[in-house]
Amino acid sequence: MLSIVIGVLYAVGIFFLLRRSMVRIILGVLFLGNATNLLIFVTAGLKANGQPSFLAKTAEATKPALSDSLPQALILTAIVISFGVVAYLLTLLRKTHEVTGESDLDRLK
Amino acid sequence: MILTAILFAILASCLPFLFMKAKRTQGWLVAIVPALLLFGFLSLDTVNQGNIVEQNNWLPLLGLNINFYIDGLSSLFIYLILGMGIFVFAYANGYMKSYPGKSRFYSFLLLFMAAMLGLVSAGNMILLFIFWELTSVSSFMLISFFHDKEGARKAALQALLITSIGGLSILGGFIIIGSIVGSYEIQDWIAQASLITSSKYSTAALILIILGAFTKSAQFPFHFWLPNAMVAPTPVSAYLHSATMVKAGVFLLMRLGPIFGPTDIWQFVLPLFGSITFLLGAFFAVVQSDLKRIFAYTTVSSLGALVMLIGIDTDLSIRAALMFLLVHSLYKGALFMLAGIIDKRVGTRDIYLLGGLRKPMPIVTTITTLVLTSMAGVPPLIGFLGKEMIYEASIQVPVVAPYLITFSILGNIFMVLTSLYVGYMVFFRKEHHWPKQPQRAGISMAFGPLLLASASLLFGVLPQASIQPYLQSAIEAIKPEHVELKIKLWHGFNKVLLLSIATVFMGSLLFMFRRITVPFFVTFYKKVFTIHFSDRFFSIIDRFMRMNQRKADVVQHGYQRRYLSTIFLFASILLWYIIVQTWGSRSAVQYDSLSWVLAVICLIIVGLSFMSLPARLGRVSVITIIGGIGYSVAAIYLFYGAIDLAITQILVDSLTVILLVLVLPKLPRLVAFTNARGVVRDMVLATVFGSAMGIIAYTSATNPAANKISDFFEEFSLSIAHGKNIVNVILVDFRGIDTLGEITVLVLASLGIYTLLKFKQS
Amino acid sequence: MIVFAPIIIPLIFIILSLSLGKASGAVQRIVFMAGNVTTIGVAVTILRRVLNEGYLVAQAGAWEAPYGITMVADTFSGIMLTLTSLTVGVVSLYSMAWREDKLNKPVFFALIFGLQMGMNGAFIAGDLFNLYVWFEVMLISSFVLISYGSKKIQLKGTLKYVTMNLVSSFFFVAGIAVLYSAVGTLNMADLAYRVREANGELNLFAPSALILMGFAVKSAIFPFFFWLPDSYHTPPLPVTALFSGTLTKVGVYSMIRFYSLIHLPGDVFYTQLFLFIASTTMISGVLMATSQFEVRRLLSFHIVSQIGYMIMGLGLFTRLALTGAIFYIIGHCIVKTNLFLLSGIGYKITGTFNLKQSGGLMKHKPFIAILFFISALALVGIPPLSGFFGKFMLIKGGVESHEFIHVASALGVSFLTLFSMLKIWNEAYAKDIPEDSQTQDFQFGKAPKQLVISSVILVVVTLSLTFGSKFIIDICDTAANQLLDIDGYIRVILNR
Amino acid sequence: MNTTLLQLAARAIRIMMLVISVFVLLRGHNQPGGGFIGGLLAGGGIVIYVIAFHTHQLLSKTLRAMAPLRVIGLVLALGSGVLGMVLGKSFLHAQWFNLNIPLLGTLHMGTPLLFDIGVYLAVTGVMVMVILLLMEDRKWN
Repeated sequence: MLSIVIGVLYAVGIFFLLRRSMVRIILGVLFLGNATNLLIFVTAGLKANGQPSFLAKTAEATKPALSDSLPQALILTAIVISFGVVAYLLTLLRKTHEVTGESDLDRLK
Repeated sequence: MILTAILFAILASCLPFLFMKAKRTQGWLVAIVPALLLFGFLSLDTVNQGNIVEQNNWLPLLGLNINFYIDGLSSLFIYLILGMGIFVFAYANGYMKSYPGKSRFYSFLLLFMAAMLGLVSAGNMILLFIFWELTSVSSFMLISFFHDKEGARKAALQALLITSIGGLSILGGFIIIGSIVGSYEIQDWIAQASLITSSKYSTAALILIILGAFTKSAQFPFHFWLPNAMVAPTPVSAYLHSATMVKAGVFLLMRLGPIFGPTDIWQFVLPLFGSITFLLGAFFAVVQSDLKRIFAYTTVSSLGALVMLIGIDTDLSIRAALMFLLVHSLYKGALFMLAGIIDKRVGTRDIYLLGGLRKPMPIVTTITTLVLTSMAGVPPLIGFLGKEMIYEASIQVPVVAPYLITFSILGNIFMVLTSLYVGYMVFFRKEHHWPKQPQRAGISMAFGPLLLASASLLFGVLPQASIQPYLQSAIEAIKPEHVELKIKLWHGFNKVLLLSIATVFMGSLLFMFRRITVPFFVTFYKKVFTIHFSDRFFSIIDRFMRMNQRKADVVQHGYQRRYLSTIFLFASILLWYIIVQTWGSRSAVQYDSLSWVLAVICLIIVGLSFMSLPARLGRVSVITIIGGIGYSVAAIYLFYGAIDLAITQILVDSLTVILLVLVLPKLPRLVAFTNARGVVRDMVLATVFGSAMGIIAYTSATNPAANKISDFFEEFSLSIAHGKNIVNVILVDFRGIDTLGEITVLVLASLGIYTLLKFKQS
Repeated sequence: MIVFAPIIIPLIFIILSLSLGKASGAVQRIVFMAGNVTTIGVAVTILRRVLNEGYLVAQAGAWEAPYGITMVADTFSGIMLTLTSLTVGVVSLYSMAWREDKLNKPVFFALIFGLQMGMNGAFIAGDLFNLYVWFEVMLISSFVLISYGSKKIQLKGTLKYVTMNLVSSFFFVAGIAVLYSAVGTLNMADLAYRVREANGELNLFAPSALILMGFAVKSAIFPFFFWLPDSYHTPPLPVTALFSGTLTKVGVYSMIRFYSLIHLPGDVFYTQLFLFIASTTMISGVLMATSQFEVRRLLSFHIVSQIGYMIMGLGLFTRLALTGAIFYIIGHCIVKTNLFLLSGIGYKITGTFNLKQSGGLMKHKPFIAILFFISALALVGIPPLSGFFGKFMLIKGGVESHEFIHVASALGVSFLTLFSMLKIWNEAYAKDIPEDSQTQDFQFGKAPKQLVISSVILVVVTLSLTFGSKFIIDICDTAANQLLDIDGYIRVILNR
Repeated sequence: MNTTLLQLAARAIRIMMLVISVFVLLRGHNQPGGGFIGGLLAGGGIVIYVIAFHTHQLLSKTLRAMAPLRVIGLVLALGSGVLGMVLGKSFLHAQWFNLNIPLLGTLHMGTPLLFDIGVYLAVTGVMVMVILLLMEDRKWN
């Protein structure tokens, strides 16, 4: 089911990237970012109703129920990185619009 | 030793800059270099002491070594290169006197000489290729010596492009042969000749190499660069375009003769193209009016004769080829120099403007007459010997002899006509239109042609004593098991002599009726040869560039979204290809247990995504949708127990929303630009790609790897890393470097935003 | 331990540059150059040690191999580190004399170090996700650098550059995710180990295709190269020169690194795919280059074309071909950077980048002409200059693998390269300044000495690639051999 | 919206967020939280405060104050790594030691915490800077 969500997110993101309107790019990138993060999360193998990845003092007891912790760390990193990039991209779009006065990408040849 | 000599020659190309002060004698000073080298190489004496092999490792890994191999053939070429070199430098001393940048000229001429020496003495074929390209490059610089003239630039470009097509193709050919033999040494190649010719790739290699030799030696249909290269200063024409560089192709063919000589392709292609070039060159020479172009075309013609002779590949033909090579170098070098003298002294090279130079320039007249006689093949000059041998060799060929003989005779007739006509027009007719009053030529300029002409005479009268041993040892290099051939000026009254006489007679006859014949040939030329190869060459280049311009406009159109569509299109194709390929191999499918909470979240996300699609969308709804999706994704994380992730997602999402709130009002509203068709197309593409990603996600989610490295983290997070929150431990300890990189990204991004917003435009 | 230095040193200098905001310009510059010199020093040290010891491996946080992040330098990394740091150093020297608005600010210096840090990280990363992080460091620096100055044309170019590279990053991450799911590891050596353990059972097509697309956009191969010619000619010239020499090479490096790990013998699909990509990339790049009259754009198209040669080495995947590809990367990086530097010098002198309007350089600046001539011929691969050896090895490798079509396209492309280099030569150097420019009180400008010196340094390096060809090719050969010796790589990192 | 009430609330929120963020940062190693989350929270608090008051002076003052945070953050993170290199086996090699502080008792400290503080500072600095730069650009008023 989550795969469908991922698929939809990718499709919508790409659709946005292919628009001529400048603002859609940022939406597309946000969608793609979410889709990719979900992809990492999903493909790593989900354990339904998984426990948070915290260890009690007796690590052995809770271990089987833990959801995979590494992808979570990866996603965390990825989220923050994409935030930085998105912030930059937003500013770039804003500046481009200011300098060129265009919002139609096709006119920004 | 040989390496030292060639390095010396290369380094010597810096010398002219040292002699810059010696304005009057620069050429003479530079001429010392070839003189020294000639002395050195003469002392090697391959005629009596046999072949010389010198080996220096360079890149044994690639089979590329600085190995030299000097046999009789190389020696002959070396003497030619250096001997002509002396004359040319001496000549240039006078000719180049008044030009600025002549140090550069001498320098490149010396570099060229060094490259040429290397080319003929290289034992490693890749080394030969290196020198081959060096000759092309240095000749490019020499042809475009008058680089501010467009004609010079174009001609140089043409020459370099044509010869470099050939260069690349011989490189290809060499590498193919090299991979058959496992070595690039010419000796190994000759030793393994049968292995090479029996390989199925040898034909391809041979054709490539022949192509290379043809471009360099100006064979039809690549002949046209040579006449155009006449824009070069005359010493260059005399040196490169008569005696040395254009002979490099001939040299290469002679070198490879022992290997490919017996093959059918060799014996078919070379005589065919050689004879065509022979005839066409000679004919084109008749209809030209510029002295240098006339000589250029006769050069083309002679090169054709050489290639034809090499292709016949009998003992006699090789002997003829070598003889003719020598003959041609002597008279053609002299002729170019003389043309240069006339050009300098009278101010034009047009034979229809020149005339009656017999009186004001007696010495030049004498020399030129002598040399032209040699070109016409009249005894006792050496040209006669050359011509005799060509007939002798052509007659002996089985099957195609009649054709070759016809071509040869016709070619030679035109040659005779040209010689007579030029001599008459320039020196002996009465009327003239001189741009300036002719003066006598200086000693420096007359020195070269004089000696060369005397050599023609001397070698013709006494071939046995002067050139026989050198030719003999050169022949042995190509035809190891051949019988000794004597060269005599007079060898009885036979068919060959008859042909010679007939040729001269026919030529003279045509000359007698020059008022009819020459104009006839000119009109004939204009009617028949409407295709000018050279113009065609440039128009092809122009068209090629325009085509590329169009292609560049089509491919690199500047529309970002089409670039992206291309990227996604290819990505989809690749991914779907893989999905289809691996469809059968998936293992048992496990369904993830459904939960209604999850289902609701998923529905929300999908719903929001679709809500965002309409083209016109208020800013508020955009922000709401983005925020909503972000929070829903966070909910999914939470559902699966990834608390840290969920919190971060929520926070980052909130910040993104704040950013959007700040920036969106500054950006234009969302409006539709594309028409319905574009929307449909993009939707299809997006769906195709999205579904591929979905399937991949599904497949890999249901087939997770058995043991993952994250097990380790769960085990040791507390015990060694002292942390219960595994995610955090991974972030700051196990994979701390990632985090370090990540905050660097953040800092750099903030710098970027700073530069974008703070820097005012200049 | 020294393996970390290529990351730590630039980071230290980022910090230094940012904290020296109030210091005088001279101090900032000194720190900038000191940073470059240190980085070069570190890179050379690593290369030397790698040549002696084979591999340099360090585990970040001292966590043993597949679990922590491994930093590993082998000969190929050593070469790339040295190469890029040298290029960055020379371009830095150049940029300080370029004198364009706002160019030599601490922010600019920090960004250069950021770029350096990202590239260095990518070269020594032994972990896929870590590689992604370094890519991002590199990319964000390049984003900012390419938009540096915010001119109109620049912003247009940047937008394309940013969007397409972002998309490629998403591909890359998705690939990593799927790969992790399939193999269960992120460590490259462990990945190779598991691939070999599984003996072909493992199906890595989907992830490697996704990762391929990630790399493909970054290394500008067909049909993913569009961003490059549309953006590279827009930023200030030193930035263009820097990018031209280094950025795409990082993509190529990663590609060679990654596919050598998962490449199994008899893997026809990727061999053919890469060779196809190689030929199409070469041809499409050079064809479009021939028609250009803007020097920087012409040279940008050439970058695309020459990436094709490097990919050809990967496609052939023999020792010889890889050696050739690595040598080609070295030669190309130096020469291409220098051609851009020279076009900048030409701009300072004639005031234009347009070939039609420029000219007269040979007559009036013969020394610059010599520098250009050598570089141009080296790029074309006229022997015995540096481009020749790489090309020769690639063609030889191609012939030995009987890939004649690709050999033919490699040869043809090198002819067209010659053509377009001669075009620059004829237009900018050989011909005189066109009449219509002359009448407008035309005057030759002056190129500051420092610019020329930078270019001379690169020409000297180019020439030393010829004279030291034996030495360099031996190093490249070692690198290629190491690339093929996956078992050795696994052994060193995993102790298995 | 420029009301005293909001400003009052903002003051409180800022202090609260900062305190919470530090708390989240410190407990991050064992429970949800850590440098990122802490940094984001702290950044959020400061941003809200500035939004509430939004005067040019405050804006640029905050910007000036925040800019060095990024650098300090990087220095701390790098420093913890180098510390691992000097004291331990490798770059970023975690070093743990017990601190005896009167009143608080024994504190179990390590370089990862230092690293996390670095992350915290850098994230705070960047977040605030980015948003404030864009705010400044909008020229509210």
